[in-house]
Amino acid sequence: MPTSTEGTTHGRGEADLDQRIDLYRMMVEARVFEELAYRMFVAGLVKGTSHLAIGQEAIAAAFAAAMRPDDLTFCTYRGHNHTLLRGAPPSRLMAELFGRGSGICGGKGGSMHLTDASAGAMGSYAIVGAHMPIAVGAAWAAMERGTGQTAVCFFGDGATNIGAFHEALNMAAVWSVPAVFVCENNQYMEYTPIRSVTAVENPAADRAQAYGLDSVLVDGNDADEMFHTARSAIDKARAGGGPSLIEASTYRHGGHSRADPGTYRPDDEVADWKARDPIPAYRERLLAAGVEAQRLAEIEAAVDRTMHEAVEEAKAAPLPPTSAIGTNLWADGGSAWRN
Amino acid sequence: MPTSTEGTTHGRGEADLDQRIDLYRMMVEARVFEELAYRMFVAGLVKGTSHLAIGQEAIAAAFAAAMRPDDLTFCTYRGHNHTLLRGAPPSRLMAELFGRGSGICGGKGGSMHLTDASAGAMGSYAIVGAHMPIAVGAAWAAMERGTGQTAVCFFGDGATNIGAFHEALNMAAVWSVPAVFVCENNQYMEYTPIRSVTAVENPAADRAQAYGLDSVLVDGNDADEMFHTARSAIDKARAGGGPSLIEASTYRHGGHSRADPGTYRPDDEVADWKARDPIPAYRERLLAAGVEAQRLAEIEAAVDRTMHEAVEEAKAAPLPPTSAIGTNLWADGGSAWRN
Amino acid sequence: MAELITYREAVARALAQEMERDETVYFIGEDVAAAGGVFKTTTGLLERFGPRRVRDTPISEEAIIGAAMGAAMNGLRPVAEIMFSDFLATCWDMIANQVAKTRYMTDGQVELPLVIRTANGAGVRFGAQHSQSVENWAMSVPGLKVVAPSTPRDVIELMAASIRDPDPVVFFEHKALFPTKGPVPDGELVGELGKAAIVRSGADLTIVALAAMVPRAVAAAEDLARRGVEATVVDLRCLVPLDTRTLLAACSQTGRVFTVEENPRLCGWGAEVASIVMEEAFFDLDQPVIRITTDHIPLPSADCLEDATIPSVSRIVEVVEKTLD
Amino acid sequence: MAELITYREAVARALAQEMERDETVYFIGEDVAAAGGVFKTTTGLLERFGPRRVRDTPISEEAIIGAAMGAAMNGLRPVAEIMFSDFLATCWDMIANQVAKTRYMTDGQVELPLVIRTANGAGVRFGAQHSQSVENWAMSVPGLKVVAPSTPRDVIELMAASIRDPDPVVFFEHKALFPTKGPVPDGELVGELGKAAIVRSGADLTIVALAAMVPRAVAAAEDLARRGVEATVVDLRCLVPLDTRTLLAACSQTGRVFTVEENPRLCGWGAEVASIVMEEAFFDLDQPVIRITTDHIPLPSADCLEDATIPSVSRIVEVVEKTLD
Ligand SMILES: Cc1ncc(C[n+]2csc(CCOP(=O)(O)OP(=O)(O)O)c2C)c(N)n1
Ligand SMILES: Cc1ncc(C[n+]2csc(CCOP(=O)(O)OP(=O)(O)O)c2C)c(N)n1
Ligand SMILES: [Mg+2]
Ligand SMILES: [Mg+2]
Repeated sequence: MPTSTEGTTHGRGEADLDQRIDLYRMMVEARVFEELAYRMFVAGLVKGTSHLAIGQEAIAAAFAAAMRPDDLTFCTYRGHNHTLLRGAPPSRLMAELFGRGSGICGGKGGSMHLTDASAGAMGSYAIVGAHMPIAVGAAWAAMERGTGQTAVCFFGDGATNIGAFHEALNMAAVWSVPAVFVCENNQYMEYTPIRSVTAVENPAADRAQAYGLDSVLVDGNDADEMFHTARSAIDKARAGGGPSLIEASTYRHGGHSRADPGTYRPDDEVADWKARDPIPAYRERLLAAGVEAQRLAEIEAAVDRTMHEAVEEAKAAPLPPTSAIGTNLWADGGSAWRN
Repeated sequence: MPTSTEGTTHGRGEADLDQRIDLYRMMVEARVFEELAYRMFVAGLVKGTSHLAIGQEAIAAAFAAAMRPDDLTFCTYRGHNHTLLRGAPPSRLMAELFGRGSGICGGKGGSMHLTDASAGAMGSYAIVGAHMPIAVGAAWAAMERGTGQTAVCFFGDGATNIGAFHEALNMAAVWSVPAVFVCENNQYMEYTPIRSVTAVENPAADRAQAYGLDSVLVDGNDADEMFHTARSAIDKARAGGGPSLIEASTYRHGGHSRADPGTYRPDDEVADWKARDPIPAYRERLLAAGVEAQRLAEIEAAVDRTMHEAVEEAKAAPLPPTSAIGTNLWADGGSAWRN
Repeated sequence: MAELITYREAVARALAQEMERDETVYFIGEDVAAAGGVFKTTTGLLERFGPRRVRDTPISEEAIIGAAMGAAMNGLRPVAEIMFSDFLATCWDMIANQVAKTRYMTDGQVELPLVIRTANGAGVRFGAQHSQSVENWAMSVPGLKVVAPSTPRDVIELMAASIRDPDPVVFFEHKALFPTKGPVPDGELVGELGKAAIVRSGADLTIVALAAMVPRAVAAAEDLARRGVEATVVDLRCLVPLDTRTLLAACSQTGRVFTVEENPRLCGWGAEVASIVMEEAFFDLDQPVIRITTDHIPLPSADCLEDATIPSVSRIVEVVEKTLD
Repeated sequence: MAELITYREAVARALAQEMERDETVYFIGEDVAAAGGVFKTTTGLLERFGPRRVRDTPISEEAIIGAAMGAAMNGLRPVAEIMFSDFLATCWDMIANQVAKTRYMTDGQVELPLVIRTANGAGVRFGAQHSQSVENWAMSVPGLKVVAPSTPRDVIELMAASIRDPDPVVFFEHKALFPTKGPVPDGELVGELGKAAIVRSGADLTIVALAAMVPRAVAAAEDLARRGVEATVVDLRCLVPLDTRTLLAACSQTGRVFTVEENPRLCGWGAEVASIVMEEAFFDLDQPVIRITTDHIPLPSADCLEDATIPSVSRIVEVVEKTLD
């Protein structure tokens, strides 16, 4: 794996610069969407709970950029950014958080269960680790059907201690399925530091060998490094080279969920990580690479506009009809359990 | 870990020779008991199923010899030998296989659920991997209560691919509990070679690092090596050195269970392993070490007598009364779910 | 013409019929391929359909169900075997929280055409962790269809229907029935989920049964007939969807209803059936619905204890007769 | 004197009372120590009893229950928290196959004094995987005692009884009740498992409820009273052991019985209760037992949908009134 991303991004030429600008745009989209989601939460418009990934955008953006439209994403309750960046319409995502009928899941899923199958976003799973074996299956089907798809599965550091992680990685390796497993190591479970409950220092990378996989540890806040890592793992999977397990170190700027002020984290730790915010750092890098400030400012303005419009649309969206309760349990559209 | 056992047994002096003779006796006890169990099966006296460990006796004998009376054993449905060698009365074990009222579990457990808590044999568990977290808990309680006990947990190669294995080893390591995990790698699950479904060559040893543990791979058919390995792991645990994960390579001479002729195994593989039968090899070694053939012959005869008597006792034992159905679900001795 | 085959053979025949018809049907499980299954229910499938479509898995129940679910999302129609139904507990999250809920949570975006096959029930002295009847676990979770056939023909017809069904089905095969034989016509067989069978008609009372309890209910009915009491026997076959039409009609006609359940007593399928029948046919009943069940205990392994725990023909007859005088 | 405390505070008080009394009581779970629990139900316990007796675990539900079981075998009385009851599915094998069956399988050799605490139920818009009421899962497994309190006082009294009980108890705390307040006397409080409470007495009908459905049943009863209909409300409090004496007496007196259940409809605790009541009080009933339940679907997350899915006060009143005219 690359340690210096400059090395890899140079020599990729102009096209790459456009790609990198696109990466920047995606990170900004995720950031603005989640900042708005948070404000809507405080305003009481988002129901239930919500888990923000502010600070972790480089990972979602890099993979979304590296994936093919028909590739499949599996993520967790902390999945706004993954679902959005695969192409789910922001207004319908926001509407889902609001519990509106126009929500991406008709209001039945909520913040923890965002799914847009048409965009390859195959679901946010709210039970830790459960989606990992599911991603194995999706990749297995791609392999058997020869579709050339890959499945990318995002999970947290805490998920590395649950049984499903172990079962999924072993099966993925034995069957050599085209899957990429990405541990977004943001250093904490809900409120507990991952170090305090894990037998190894790097919860995913230090376990790769247990599945015959390479140990891959990357800076999850460096969009270039993430993109390169993502692309090589996806290319490898698509080429029949089997699964990869990637550990990307990152940090969530806020608490675990809306309920959590995150006070259990040392101030200086938070400050250090905020200083390593992936977005401003990348902006600097692009400017250094010769991108005009003007161009970035336009992108930021456009994203801001889109996302604010999305919020307004969501606000205007109707509630789901009560009749929706009984729909879409079964393929026949209903939910009857008797005749 | 020792590679040459002579090196370790020499210099331990006479006491060691007695210990080794005792090891031999225990292996013979397990072998004779299981050979009789098999015959009783064919005779229709053993009900349900039974999983023999003929060929794997060195592991059970070595650990039973190395354990303290108050140490706790957790094993699988393939647990006749572990339960017997911890000190469970053979007649009541056989009676349990026969489904008799005098059975060690009153006939409620059967071959797959042999338990003799008074001997520290805390159960044979019939769901793969489930007993591993339970062993962690028993060891944790020993640590918290300062009893100096250790918990020894035996499991098969196939169990290394189930989630409970992963969760148990991580927690055991993080909490540094006095537990020893022993993988009896007999090369097969039920009928499937472990290699064909596992991402690493040594299903347990190659995963030790994922839990920050040393990789320990030993010859499970060498009673001296097993004993030394067992003793050091148990001593380490008792001294507060935390858990160990040991992979002992071995082989079952027969099929997985009474239903299985074992035809899926290449004849020469079976022949090779039978040539490495732990018992005759150890007998030779003892003779070479100067033990008189006479002494071993007496031991063999005595064991044979005891086990045949056990069978006769079990045959004579009464069936459990039907009323037993309703007893011992609850601590009050009954099974009422209503008033 | 119809030939006699075993319930065991019917499983392999059903899978072969569907795998032959539809190349997206894949089959995975522990020891199912090379070994043909520990109950020998899938013998010959590997030879016929090859190692890609018939695949041995590690002992990883969560991964087995997860793999089936993910594959169902992406164009396959997987059949996954969980060797013993007791082990459904080791992957219950995948079944009850993931498989069952995903179509609903996504408001219909994700289709999950998959079948989970498992060997259910007692009678073989395997003890408490290998003998449970847990069809009520599946029945209690919205989003799962639940099938439990009692004859070789139903095994084929309902397995075919389950594999073709666009929704997830948990298919309970009964261990004790594997060696039993029944007539099966030649050619492709496809049944329909959610249709109970009237196995026997009698005017005096109705016995509602499932899987291995069906032959016992029939034997009890024949015994009762010799004593001049005529019983209707209903084989539910599916718990979800539940054929309440057939059930209620059969119960109203006789006014005396008994369930015969292998599951432990509390919250079994019989509790649901009894509640429905009493709520919807209350004024047609001459007496309360009486549930004949396994005691509410784990299953003991000793043969004499196991036999005394599960509803037997004689116990069914006794309970029925007690209510008659 | 009695003070008003929340259901949430009652949990910590109950645990503190028992940990103070018995040093073999240990408490483990995810984020329970330093963070005081994600529902803040265990705040202060770490400070008071230290990091050995109050311990944060990895996200390893099987290991959490397994550790509690093994510790219970070896001299501790562990209390293990499973954060949301939905996650019981991730360790269902440990609960249903190991914890529940071991004493019986060993014919009483192994005692398992342990408590599994979990946050159950809906009302907080967490969606299908964080809102289930699964007390019926536990009720259907022989070998588990099942408790689900509805008031702060019951939380303390029944938690103390559960911790002192020599058998495994699954203790369901209801998420929606955490902020609710109730009077609690000073001093040590210990209740008794298996005793239902008559929360309200009325001659016209009986409503049987559990946990968060109890206040709704009471509210419905008060509403009905304003319309001249007097209802008895039974709070079951424990599903195992089940206080059938109190239940049957309360049902026979009025002859009109309704259950109010948060669990999805099929095979809920109400199906068992309805079956028992109809079987044993059949001729005292003026009408069938009517079950008012959550629909048989996964729970939708949108607030308006969730509210319309779970039995509401108005729905209870409606259903009752329909049967009266
Ligand atoms: C099986 C399971 N156990 C516990 C939880 C509760 N829970 C939700 S998120 C979380 C922390 C997960 O931490 P991590 O995997 O690092 O992901 P992050 O939230 O940091 O993105 C926990 C314990 C759950 N959802 N599922
Ligand atoms: C969770 C679970 N899955 C499947 C089984 C069925 N089963 C019983 S033994 C066995 C093979 C276990 O192999 P291994 O762990 O190597 O132990 P061995 O039998 O070789 O001693 C299987 C699959 C089970 N008992 N539990
Ligand atoms: Mg994390
Ligand atoms: Mg093996």
